[in-house]
Amino acid sequence: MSEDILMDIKRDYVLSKIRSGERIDGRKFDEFRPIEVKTNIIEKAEGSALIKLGNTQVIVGVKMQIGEPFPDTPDMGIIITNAELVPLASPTFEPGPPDENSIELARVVDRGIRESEAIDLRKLCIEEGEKVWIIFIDIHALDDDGNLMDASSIAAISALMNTVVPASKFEVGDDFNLPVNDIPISVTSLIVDDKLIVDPSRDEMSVGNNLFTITSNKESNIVAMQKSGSYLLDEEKFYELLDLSVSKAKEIREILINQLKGGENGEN
Amino acid sequence: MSEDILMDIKRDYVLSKIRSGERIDGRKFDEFRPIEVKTNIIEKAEGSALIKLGNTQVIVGVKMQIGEPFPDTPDMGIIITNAELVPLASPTFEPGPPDENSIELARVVDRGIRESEAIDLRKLCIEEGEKVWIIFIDIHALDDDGNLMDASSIAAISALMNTVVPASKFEVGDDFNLPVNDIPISVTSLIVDDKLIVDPSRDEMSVGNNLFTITSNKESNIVAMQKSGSYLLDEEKFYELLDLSVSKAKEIREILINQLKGGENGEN
Amino acid sequence: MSEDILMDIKRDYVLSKIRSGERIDGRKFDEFRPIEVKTNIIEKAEGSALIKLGNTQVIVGVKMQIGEPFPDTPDMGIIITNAELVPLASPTFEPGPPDENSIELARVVDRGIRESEAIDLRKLCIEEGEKVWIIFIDIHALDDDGNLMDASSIAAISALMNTVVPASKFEVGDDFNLPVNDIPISVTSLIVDDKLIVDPSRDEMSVGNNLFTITSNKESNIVAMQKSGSYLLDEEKFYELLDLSVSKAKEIREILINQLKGGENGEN
Amino acid sequence: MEKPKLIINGKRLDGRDFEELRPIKIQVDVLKRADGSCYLEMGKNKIIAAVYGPREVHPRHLQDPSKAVIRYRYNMAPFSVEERKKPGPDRRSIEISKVSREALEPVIMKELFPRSGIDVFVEVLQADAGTRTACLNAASVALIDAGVMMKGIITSVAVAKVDGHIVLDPMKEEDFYGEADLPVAFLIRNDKIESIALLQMDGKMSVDEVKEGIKLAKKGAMQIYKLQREAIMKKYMEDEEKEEV
Amino acid sequence: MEKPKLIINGKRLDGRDFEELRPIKIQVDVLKRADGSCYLEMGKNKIIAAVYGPREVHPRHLQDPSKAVIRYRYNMAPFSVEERKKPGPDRRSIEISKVSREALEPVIMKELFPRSGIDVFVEVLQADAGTRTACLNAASVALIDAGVMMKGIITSVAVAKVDGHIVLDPMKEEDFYGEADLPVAFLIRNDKIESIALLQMDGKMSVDEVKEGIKLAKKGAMQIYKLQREAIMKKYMEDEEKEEV
Amino acid sequence: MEKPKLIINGKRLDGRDFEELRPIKIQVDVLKRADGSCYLEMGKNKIIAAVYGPREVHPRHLQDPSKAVIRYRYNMAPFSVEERKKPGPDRRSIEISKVSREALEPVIMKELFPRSGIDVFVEVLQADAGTRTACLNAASVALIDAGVMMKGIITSVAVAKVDGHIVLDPMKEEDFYGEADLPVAFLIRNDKIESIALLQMDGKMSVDEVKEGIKLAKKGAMQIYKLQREAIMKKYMEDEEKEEV
Repeated sequence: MSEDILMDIKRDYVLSKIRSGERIDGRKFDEFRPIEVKTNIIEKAEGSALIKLGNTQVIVGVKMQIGEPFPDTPDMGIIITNAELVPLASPTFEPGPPDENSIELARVVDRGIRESEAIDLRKLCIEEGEKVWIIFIDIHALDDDGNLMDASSIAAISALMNTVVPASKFEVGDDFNLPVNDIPISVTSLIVDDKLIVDPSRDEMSVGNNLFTITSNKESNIVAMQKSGSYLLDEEKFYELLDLSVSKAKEIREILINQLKGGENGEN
Repeated sequence: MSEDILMDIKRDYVLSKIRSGERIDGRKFDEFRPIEVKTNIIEKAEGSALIKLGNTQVIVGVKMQIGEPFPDTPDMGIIITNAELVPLASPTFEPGPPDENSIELARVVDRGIRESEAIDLRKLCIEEGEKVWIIFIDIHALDDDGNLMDASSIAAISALMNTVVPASKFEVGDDFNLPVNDIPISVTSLIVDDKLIVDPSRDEMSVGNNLFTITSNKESNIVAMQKSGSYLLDEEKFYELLDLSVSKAKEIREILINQLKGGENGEN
Repeated sequence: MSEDILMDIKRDYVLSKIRSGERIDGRKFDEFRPIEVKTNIIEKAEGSALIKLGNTQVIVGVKMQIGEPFPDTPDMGIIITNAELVPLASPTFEPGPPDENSIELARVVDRGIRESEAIDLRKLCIEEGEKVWIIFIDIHALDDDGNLMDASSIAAISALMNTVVPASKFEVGDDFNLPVNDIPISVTSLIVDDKLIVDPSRDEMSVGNNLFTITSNKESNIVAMQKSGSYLLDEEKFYELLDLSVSKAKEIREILINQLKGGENGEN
Repeated sequence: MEKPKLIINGKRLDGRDFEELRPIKIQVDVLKRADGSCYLEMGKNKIIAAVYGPREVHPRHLQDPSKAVIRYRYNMAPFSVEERKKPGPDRRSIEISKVSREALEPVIMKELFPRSGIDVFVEVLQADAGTRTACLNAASVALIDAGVMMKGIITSVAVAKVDGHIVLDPMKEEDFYGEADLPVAFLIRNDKIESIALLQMDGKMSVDEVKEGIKLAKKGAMQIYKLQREAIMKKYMEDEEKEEV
Repeated sequence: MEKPKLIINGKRLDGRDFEELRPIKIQVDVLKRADGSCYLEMGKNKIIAAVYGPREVHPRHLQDPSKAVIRYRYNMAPFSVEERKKPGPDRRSIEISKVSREALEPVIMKELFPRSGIDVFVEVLQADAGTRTACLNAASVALIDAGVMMKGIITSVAVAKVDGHIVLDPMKEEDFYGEADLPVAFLIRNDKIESIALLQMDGKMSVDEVKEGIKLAKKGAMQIYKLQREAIMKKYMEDEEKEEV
Repeated sequence: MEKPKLIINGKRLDGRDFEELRPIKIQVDVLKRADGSCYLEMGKNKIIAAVYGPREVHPRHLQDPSKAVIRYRYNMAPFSVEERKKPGPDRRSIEISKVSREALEPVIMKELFPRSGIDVFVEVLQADAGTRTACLNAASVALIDAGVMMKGIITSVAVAKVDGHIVLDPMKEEDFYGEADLPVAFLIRNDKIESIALLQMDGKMSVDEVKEGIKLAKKGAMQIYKLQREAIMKKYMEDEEKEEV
């Protein structure tokens, strides 16, 4: 009971702040939390990245295996994206098979990578119709302080950009860097009344789950969108979201590229 | 609570009617509800049929795939029958894996088809020991107003009789009609005191689940039987059931053949 | 409620006995219940044994199949050990997939057999990297009157010692006896205060689940150990357990060898 | 698999214009046991939707003391697609069920039915691109048939980018080979589109193309909305006639 | 696989006459933990049955305030058949469990034990055709051993049509190659068969052959019934003796 | 696979002495949402542990009116091992979770928190032999970070028999090719090892070698214990500093 009351107070506080044009952590409405990316932290994975988006932490590991292609794309590699919302990451996550939230998370991240054609899947064909590379992208949430979606997207593409295809281990040629052609960036906003709040924190989400994710590629084309949450969205507000998301994505892509350049020199 | 009382009243009404020799919908004890069959309603399936048995509706789709034969029958095709009691079809069905009722339904329908040797499985061998046709018979309940068993049996054999084996698609010869040699018909009766009520409706089943299914083939041989429900059955009553079921099956088989002939001219 | 009180009374009785140096069934602290083994009781299995350890009964069946070896041991057969704590065996067992207790049971029995190298797995290679024998050891509890662990271990090795590899049936040569080189014996003790009680009965386990299993081979080497239960164990007490378990294992091994010799003449 | 040309002489492979819907057929009240139901065809898609409730929720700890709990189950029959689908929910169905439920939840007047449950079950009997939108259209009609109070009607349609053109209501080939797919659902009230209830997209489109797509979807939705209304009216009139007799 | 001749010189492959049962062995009270138990062999079938209850039912919402809830679990040990069976229930076991439970439910005096549960667990240690009938015979004895009040005893046996003949208690080859299999269970009260508690059939038989089969099954059931009684009496007498000592 | 020589010139493959631990790194309070947390590296093992609770237990029938219910979940990330691991618990993780929980249960003062639950979740981000011991070390620190009252601290390490030698804290090659592996956990109170909380072993060792192993493990545990303490102290001092500001 007292917990419910606390929740109510928190929600009222967040709401009143937003209505007066402020966020509880002092950010501007269109401001992301600080982003910190570390790559190659899991030596046993072919690629990996740990991202901190404020206090939200996600780790993504990429494993490469050889398998059969799908019959309708015999000359293309395969991407399999999976997300585990392990109970370590939040008091509300329960052990068990993936629920609708982790499935949605994995599928939206997957679509961003797939539809931006970030990975050149044709270069992952070893023998047409017989053998192709399978990319397992495993999203592992560590600390859910809000906006796991964008954190996971950034971690996934960062891990992919640092993935080495272990061809020599499987005796199918020399190792090579996974061919990554694009950096899709998802931008998730919380809709509160008629306000758009990017990169919502967990506390901010106490006002509701009205989320919208728009992923765009380096040419500012939209590659994936997802309305998530039980709410109705005004058409004009959606157009605002489109413009906002594309411009924020550009900014985040710059930050990410800079971080990854910095990271090349060492683990940290 | 009030629902329970309603159920009690309904049960008493059904019972008193039956005891006075009548059924609540005016049918005779040995009278089926009207049967209406539409075939080939699912173009993507190799065969399909929608049946209405009164208000009960079931759709059956047949899909054909190529696979390995069982080691002990290397020259025979394979029948796999599955029933989904999806929650759309009844307020009492729950989402989830098949329960004992849907398993029993699928297995009794399967036995009727299998034991009557309705399908000439030897003609479904492509390469002995290597490749045979697998027939997937998927029973999909749409509206359970009682006696899903007989509705499913009729839908299954109707779909099979209209199945075209897609040999050309799999590049193993020309398409051909699935070789169907028999029309097994199941007749399910409700046992109420010493009365036998064929094709019970859902309302009639409020008096209990004392069901018995007897499936016979075109030569009036018995090919499958199933006592279903927690009750004791008198031996003489069982013999009555045998005769009743065989004679009703003949009648239903005629109706079905006529309907399917009519249906050949078009979808409806 | 009254059941809880009964349990309390039983526990107090067991405890007071043990504290005065006695056991409720009159055994000495280091005394096993009578062991009775029957082998080859399941003709359809390649090997089998039913053990009675007091009132505890376990049956183990061994089935042999041909399959692919693990990539890292291409010239070795495979052992797969599984335990089913079926609800028939105890009022506390529930139907369903294996829980942590049956998994622990299977894994500790498996380790005893595997680590003692009781089975010469290299002799179970049919074709390196392609075909090896897989040994399925299925532990089926029948009556859990305490210490299923040791009963299962004894039943498993007894069944293996009587297993005939059905090579002729699979057309890979002549049948031969499974090559068994050792007889690992597990000894499970209940720790009560500072006392060690071997082969605890179910009633004795009412004082708690503080168990320790030590498995040793014919050369009195330790091959597997498992602390099981929520308790803290004194280091010196552990050393006592080591010595006790090794000496009891020798004794049980002798009994078992004698029983199996006797059993060679017939089923009983 | 070579990508075929999808637009030939300004027409789509099935002869449609860019802004043309596939043929739609809607029938209300097709099931006896359900409280509301609808059968809907949209091109080769064949959909059946049932609504149960408001009814009691079991077990009790799933009840919400302040409003009805909505469930939405999108399910494909094993025979609905080219290659037989294993029965039971897969990851795709679970995601579709989630976003569809979230489209209906803000429209259903849940507060009127505290502690109760409203279940929407939709079966895809045959699938040919756009099933999630066709299902929502059927579900929406079934909800009205069940007498569930709503703030309006949900109408859903997809647009796609195909060989560089924005087209309405893509069928299978366009979905598979096209550049982008954008399913959207609208809340319509007083014959007017009020807001967006579902929106997803995958593929590649410029911001302007997305905006163009939404405008086109609105046109399509208004046509579908008329058919939904007609189907409901037809049933209502039949009921009236029966009562008069 | 060529079908072998199953009847040679008027005898069956294992030397039995048409109306002859396989050897049967019944032992009562073979388990300590269970409230009642029975070990039964019927030919090569080896069955063990345990009964627990009447006992409390958890969780509580599964209780029935007016009578005991009966569970019946038929389970095959992985090593009970030629090719190792994956542990856990398959579709066949689930169906057998259902019809077996439905055979026992009307015989157990459930009304005497409201809110409680009676669990019948049967393990097939070795299978050789007719396991469901052997299991019911064992279960029935275990129920009596547990002191569960019943209206009579359930006795079960199958008949088969084999090379044109109706035979009693088919073994594996007859089950596999025969024309039909008809397992049936009877309620026996006061040494008389009263009614049918289970009946299934698959294969091909004329109506008259079915009737002939039932008559034959009744003969077989009466013999099994005697052995069930004997086994129970034997245990009862042993208990008496012990008490006298 | 040929077994390689594991001891060369009295040194182990990674250059360690027999009684030398791998490098250890411990960080406390690394997660915001959890009540307590710890990140730990032990050689190439990378572990993160979180503690939630004492908190309410759902559903209610899982509560214990006399004490807290402890859960322990050991889980490996799919990318933590050479070949991708399928997500979800396997038999090995279930056994490790059980013995680890049983190591902590007698140490946590459960009686102080009746009806509540204390959850310990440990994720293996990278595995390289000895994960269960590394996880327990991390879990123990996370419990202290969460302020859960304990009778002492749990410290865990494995010893192994490798090419005839008893060595401390085996890494992957030693675990795979060595003769025996003996993970053990101790309760340490007042800077003294008090008792054994976890002990497992597989392989082949004489009784004397086991005893030698335990002594060696104790030495290793005392070193790890110091690092655990340091990490906790460091965090405590940082908190103090913050408060002073």
